[in-house]
Amino acid sequence: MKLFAFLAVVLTGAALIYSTFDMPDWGDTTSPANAHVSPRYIEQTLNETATPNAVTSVLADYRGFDTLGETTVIFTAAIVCIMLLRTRTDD
Amino acid sequence: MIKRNEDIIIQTVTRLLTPFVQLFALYVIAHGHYSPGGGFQGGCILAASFILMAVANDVAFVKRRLPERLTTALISAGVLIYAGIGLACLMLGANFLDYGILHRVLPVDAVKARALATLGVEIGVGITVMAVMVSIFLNLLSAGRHEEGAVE
Amino acid sequence: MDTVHSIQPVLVLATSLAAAILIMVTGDRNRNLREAWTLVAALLKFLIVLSMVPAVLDRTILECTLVSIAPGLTLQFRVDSLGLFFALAASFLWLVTSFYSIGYVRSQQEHAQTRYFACFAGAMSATMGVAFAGNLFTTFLFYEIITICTFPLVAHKETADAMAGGRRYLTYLLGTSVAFQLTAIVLTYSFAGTLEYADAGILAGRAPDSVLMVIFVLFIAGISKAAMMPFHSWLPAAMVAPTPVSALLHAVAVVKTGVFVVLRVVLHVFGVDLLGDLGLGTALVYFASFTIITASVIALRQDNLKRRLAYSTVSQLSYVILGAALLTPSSITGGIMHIALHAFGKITLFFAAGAIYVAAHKTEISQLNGIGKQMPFTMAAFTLGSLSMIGMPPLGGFLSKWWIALGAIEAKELLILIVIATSTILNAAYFLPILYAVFFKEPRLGQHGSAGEGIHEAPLLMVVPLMLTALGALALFFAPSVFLDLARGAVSAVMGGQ
Amino acid sequence: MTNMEFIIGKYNYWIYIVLMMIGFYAMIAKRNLVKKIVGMNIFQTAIILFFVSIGSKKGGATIPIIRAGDEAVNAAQYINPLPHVLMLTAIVVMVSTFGVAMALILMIYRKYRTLEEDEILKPGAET
Amino acid sequence: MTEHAPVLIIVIPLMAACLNILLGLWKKELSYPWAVLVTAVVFGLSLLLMQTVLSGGTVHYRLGGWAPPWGIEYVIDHLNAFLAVIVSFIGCIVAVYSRRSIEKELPGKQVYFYSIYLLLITGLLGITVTGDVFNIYVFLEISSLAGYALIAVGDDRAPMASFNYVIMGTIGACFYLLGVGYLYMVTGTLNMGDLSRILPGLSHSRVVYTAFAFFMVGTAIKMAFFPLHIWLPAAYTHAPSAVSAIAASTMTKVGAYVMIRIMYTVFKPAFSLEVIPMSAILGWASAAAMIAGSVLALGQKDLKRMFSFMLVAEVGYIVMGVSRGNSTAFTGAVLHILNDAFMMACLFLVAGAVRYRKNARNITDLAGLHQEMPLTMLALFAAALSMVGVPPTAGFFSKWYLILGTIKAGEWIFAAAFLLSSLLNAVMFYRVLETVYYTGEPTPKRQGGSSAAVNEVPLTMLGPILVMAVGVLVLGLFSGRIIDTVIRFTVPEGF
Repeated sequence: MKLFAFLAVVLTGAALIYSTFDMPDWGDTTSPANAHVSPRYIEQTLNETATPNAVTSVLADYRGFDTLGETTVIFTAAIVCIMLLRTRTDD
Repeated sequence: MIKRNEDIIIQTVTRLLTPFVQLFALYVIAHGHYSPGGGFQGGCILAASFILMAVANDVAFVKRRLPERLTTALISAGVLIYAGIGLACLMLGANFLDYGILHRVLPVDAVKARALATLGVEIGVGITVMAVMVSIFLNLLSAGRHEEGAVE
Repeated sequence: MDTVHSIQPVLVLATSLAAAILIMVTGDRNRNLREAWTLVAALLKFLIVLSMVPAVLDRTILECTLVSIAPGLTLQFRVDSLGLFFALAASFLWLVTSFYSIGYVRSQQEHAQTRYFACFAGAMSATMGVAFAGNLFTTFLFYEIITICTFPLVAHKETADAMAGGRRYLTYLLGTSVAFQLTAIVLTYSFAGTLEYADAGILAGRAPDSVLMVIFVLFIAGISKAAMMPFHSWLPAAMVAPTPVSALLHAVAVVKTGVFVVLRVVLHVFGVDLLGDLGLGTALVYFASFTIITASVIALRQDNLKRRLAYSTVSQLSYVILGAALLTPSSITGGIMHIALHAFGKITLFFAAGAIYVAAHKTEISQLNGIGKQMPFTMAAFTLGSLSMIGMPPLGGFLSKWWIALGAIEAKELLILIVIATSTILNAAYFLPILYAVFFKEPRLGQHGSAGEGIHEAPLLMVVPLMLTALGALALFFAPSVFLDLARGAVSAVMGGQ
Repeated sequence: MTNMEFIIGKYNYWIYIVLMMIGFYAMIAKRNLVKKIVGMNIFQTAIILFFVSIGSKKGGATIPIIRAGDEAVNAAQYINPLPHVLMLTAIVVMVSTFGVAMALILMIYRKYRTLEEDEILKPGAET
Repeated sequence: MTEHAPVLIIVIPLMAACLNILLGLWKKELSYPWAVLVTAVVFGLSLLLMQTVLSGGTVHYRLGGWAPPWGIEYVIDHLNAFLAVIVSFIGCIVAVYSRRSIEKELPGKQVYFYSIYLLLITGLLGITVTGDVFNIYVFLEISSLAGYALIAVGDDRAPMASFNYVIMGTIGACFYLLGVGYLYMVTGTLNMGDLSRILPGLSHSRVVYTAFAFFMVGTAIKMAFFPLHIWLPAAYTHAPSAVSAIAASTMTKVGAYVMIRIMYTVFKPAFSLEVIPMSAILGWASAAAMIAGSVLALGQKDLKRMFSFMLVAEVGYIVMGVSRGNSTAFTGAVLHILNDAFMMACLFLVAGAVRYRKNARNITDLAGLHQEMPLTMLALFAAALSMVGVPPTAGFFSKWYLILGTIKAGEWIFAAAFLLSSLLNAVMFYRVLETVYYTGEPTPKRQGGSSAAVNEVPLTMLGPILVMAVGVLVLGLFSGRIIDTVIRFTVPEGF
């Protein structure tokens, strides 16, 4: 088991390091991640959502459905905990 | 986990602290538009205040203020608020979660309507997160028995 | 040769399918009604099949496409001479067997009779399906259904060895068909692009020779119902079944389905010319001859009557394949004819074996001394049957052997003549002793009380059918008319009229 | 560019890779259920670090909250908000998974009175 | 309403789950009819969606009205709609089934059970309809969390099985998330369409390779693809019967769907099959899965455990078909997703029925059950025939296409693997059916006996079982039509 785990870890790590060589440097302003989609959020958030905080506007508006899903996730977690742990079934 | 030792200092400090914690939590929820914050952060802080109560006093103390049925109801209420706002947009003829359309029912223009709806959503999220955190904490703490004492 | 759309084939299937359902519905509550269903269905089926004869005789083909499930996979019936030939023999013998098995089952107080008759009808329905199938998919479908329907019949007794026999039965038939036949069909489709039978064959020039050989071998190995060695051992094992089952299913339905499908493959999938070019025919010829001889030799050593009959079936089946594999008109005619002629002969023998078992509870040949005196009719029929097996004129069996021999000469395969001669001698060697013992040996005393006490003919419901089939075997020699015409029709269709 | 610069320029990745491997190993190799959970958290934290570091921008970029009344917002002045949003979601998922896992651990403890995988599987391991 | 169907099939079960909690605070008994009602409505909506797709082609739905790639977009083509219909149908049927078995296995927890059940449906449907890679992750987690919980409430071993599932599932989800991150880093977008537009230009970036690898491993874990299936047998064996049925028949299929999407929509066949030799890798792995799954299943005594191992083999079938890279095999794979959903549901429902009535889990306990539960055993028989691949049951036709596809690809060895695994299935089911029909107390000699001791499961359980069994038989005859109307359009271009 330990050996298997070690191999899996080494393999994954190798893949990660191998891929890192093609990654943009840290804080690269012009990397695709920062250049393609996100600028609109920053530049338009005031005009489109009247919300200066771009994180909030993206969270609740642009990608609001993700947030709904994420609320559902935590809702699920709560119900799961109740179902799994509640020993008293009255009420 | 929790011993029943009445430590007067801790309990007093907690009692003094709790309102401010909760006030700050509400601020974080409400002010998410203009500063870091929002439903999750605020909700967690709010939950923290209750958890603080539970730690300082005992589970019953919290359950007196936040009955289990209420927690359970709040958990789903928050999600319902969120989805409800989305559904309202759908009813008004726009796509799901397309807040802009809400300006028909709100006394503001489409863009401001988005901001307001965002606030509403954050509140819903806040409620759910708070209730969930408290509920999970209490359940884990007392292994689902919602009484004192460690796991049997 | 024109094609007519007709639902008769569907009706043929429907009759016995309906019978199966009605039988299950009726159940044990009203046994006479239940048996009535069987008989009515059998009669109806036979009549419908008969009604198709004239049309088919003047070269029309009755077609009926039920559903087209997916490209290549259509459920389609196509009644040509060959199919009708098989259907005619099978449906007539079912009619006879129905009477017989009613008598047998009732006198034996068999359990689970409802299941028995229902499965019987289901198997017959599926057999008709194979007979009328218009493409390989339909054939495969009903081929499998036969296997599944007959399993409960083979394992009917539910004793340990019955289950063992059934297990081997299922393993061989299902295993080989899924492993080899299905592969062969898939390959055929992926190369020929169709699965429909055609008189000229569908594979000619569609694939490299090596692949064609592979496909052919897969087919021959996959159709283990034909009981070619080494895939024969399920047949003796299946003899644990009640005798009527052995009679119908292992002299007619199942095994004949096997050889019938082989004929289909040889004539309508590959086509005579293609096989000739590939030289696969010759290979198959020697393969079949091997089975013929070996099986006969093994049959010599069997003391259990039914097992001996089983091995004789194994060897006789290969006659059909032999006839087809010689690829000459008369040999193919002989092969096809052998389906019917052997069926009549062999079913008589099985009936007789069953009658002996019912009347005297004897299964071993060594116990049969002198029984001819107590059961004259049965034994007379038995004699006719075995003579026909040996191929002695004036009995049906002679005809097919004659034609196959002719074919062998046409094909310049003189070795085959020797094979036929040897096997005839062997047949004689394992049948005549029985007859001798039965009629001329004195019964061993003390083995069954004093001689002949308490042994008399089996119930009428059993004796009449076996007389009937025996006479049939006799009659077919003098008047093979319908069958012969159908066989000739089939041959001329594939050989291009002669 | 020289190796040194290369390594420095990507040091955020190196850190997250190391963290992730630690967590991953703990998840698979540790036999104690709680340690597995701890490994799980490290693992997920590493991913969060990775995502957030994608969105960072050098050169005085600040949190993506538009200062009041500056027109013509320049995206280069603000950090990329999207990864942060995604990670808010991921954090919540992480918390939920953690909660569920903890609940399971409690159930297991109730049944077996231990959290060592070997001891749990000892009485009649899965056949 | 029609144009909102895509989002409604997600939101309705979601809100229904919340309302169910509130209902539960008031009246516990309501939760079962509520769940059935909601799943039925969802099924209707997904049919509507399918209808829209068939008539009008691909449906796009912008959540929040934001244009992609800035907002989240739902893109429903034939494949999504197909999956959605399958998932919602099975969900509805199993919901009907679950009543008695849950009453028996989880007394007093129905309210929470049905909420989580609805959330599971929500998650699965959410995965099937969305067109945004991160959104998939979110709903993947919803369904996984629900799955963990539903499995954990099974028998005594369930919590441990579920815990292992949590660990494996989290690794899978995290790998998937990492893949998303890598793609986002080099493309800057999360929208599938946008990604598929940008990626071909990057087909030589190591980051993209690694991302692809992570996606594959992640989905492979989620769909229990050999050799990453280790969590599955224990989990599905110890889960409650209804849960095993829904999970076995839908969750793995949705995983397969995600794999298809990643391989052929986000990345193009040109990349997945040519730049990376995925065809060979997945092909051999699937062959191993088929054989290993069937062989391992041979050795099992526990009925559900045996079925679980067969499921592993079936997943191998699907991946094999997906990765052959020709339309025939792909058609077979998609068809098999449907057929296998029905077969597995049928098998596990039967297992659940046996457990409900006889409190039995082992194959030997089935002895002679054909007298007591004739219809249930007939259903088992039908499913068995289909698993073996005997025409005209559904299983035959998908196998037909799969085998044809492997031959078309010239890979005889894989075709052989199919046949071998079919034979092993035959052996296995022969064992089971022989126990059912030929052992135990012999059929009573007295006339009219065999129909005396019939003691079937309640109608709410028997109905679903029969629906599935009939489905297995009928789908076969309609597979041609299904292929022509739906599956034909799911084949990715470039095949």
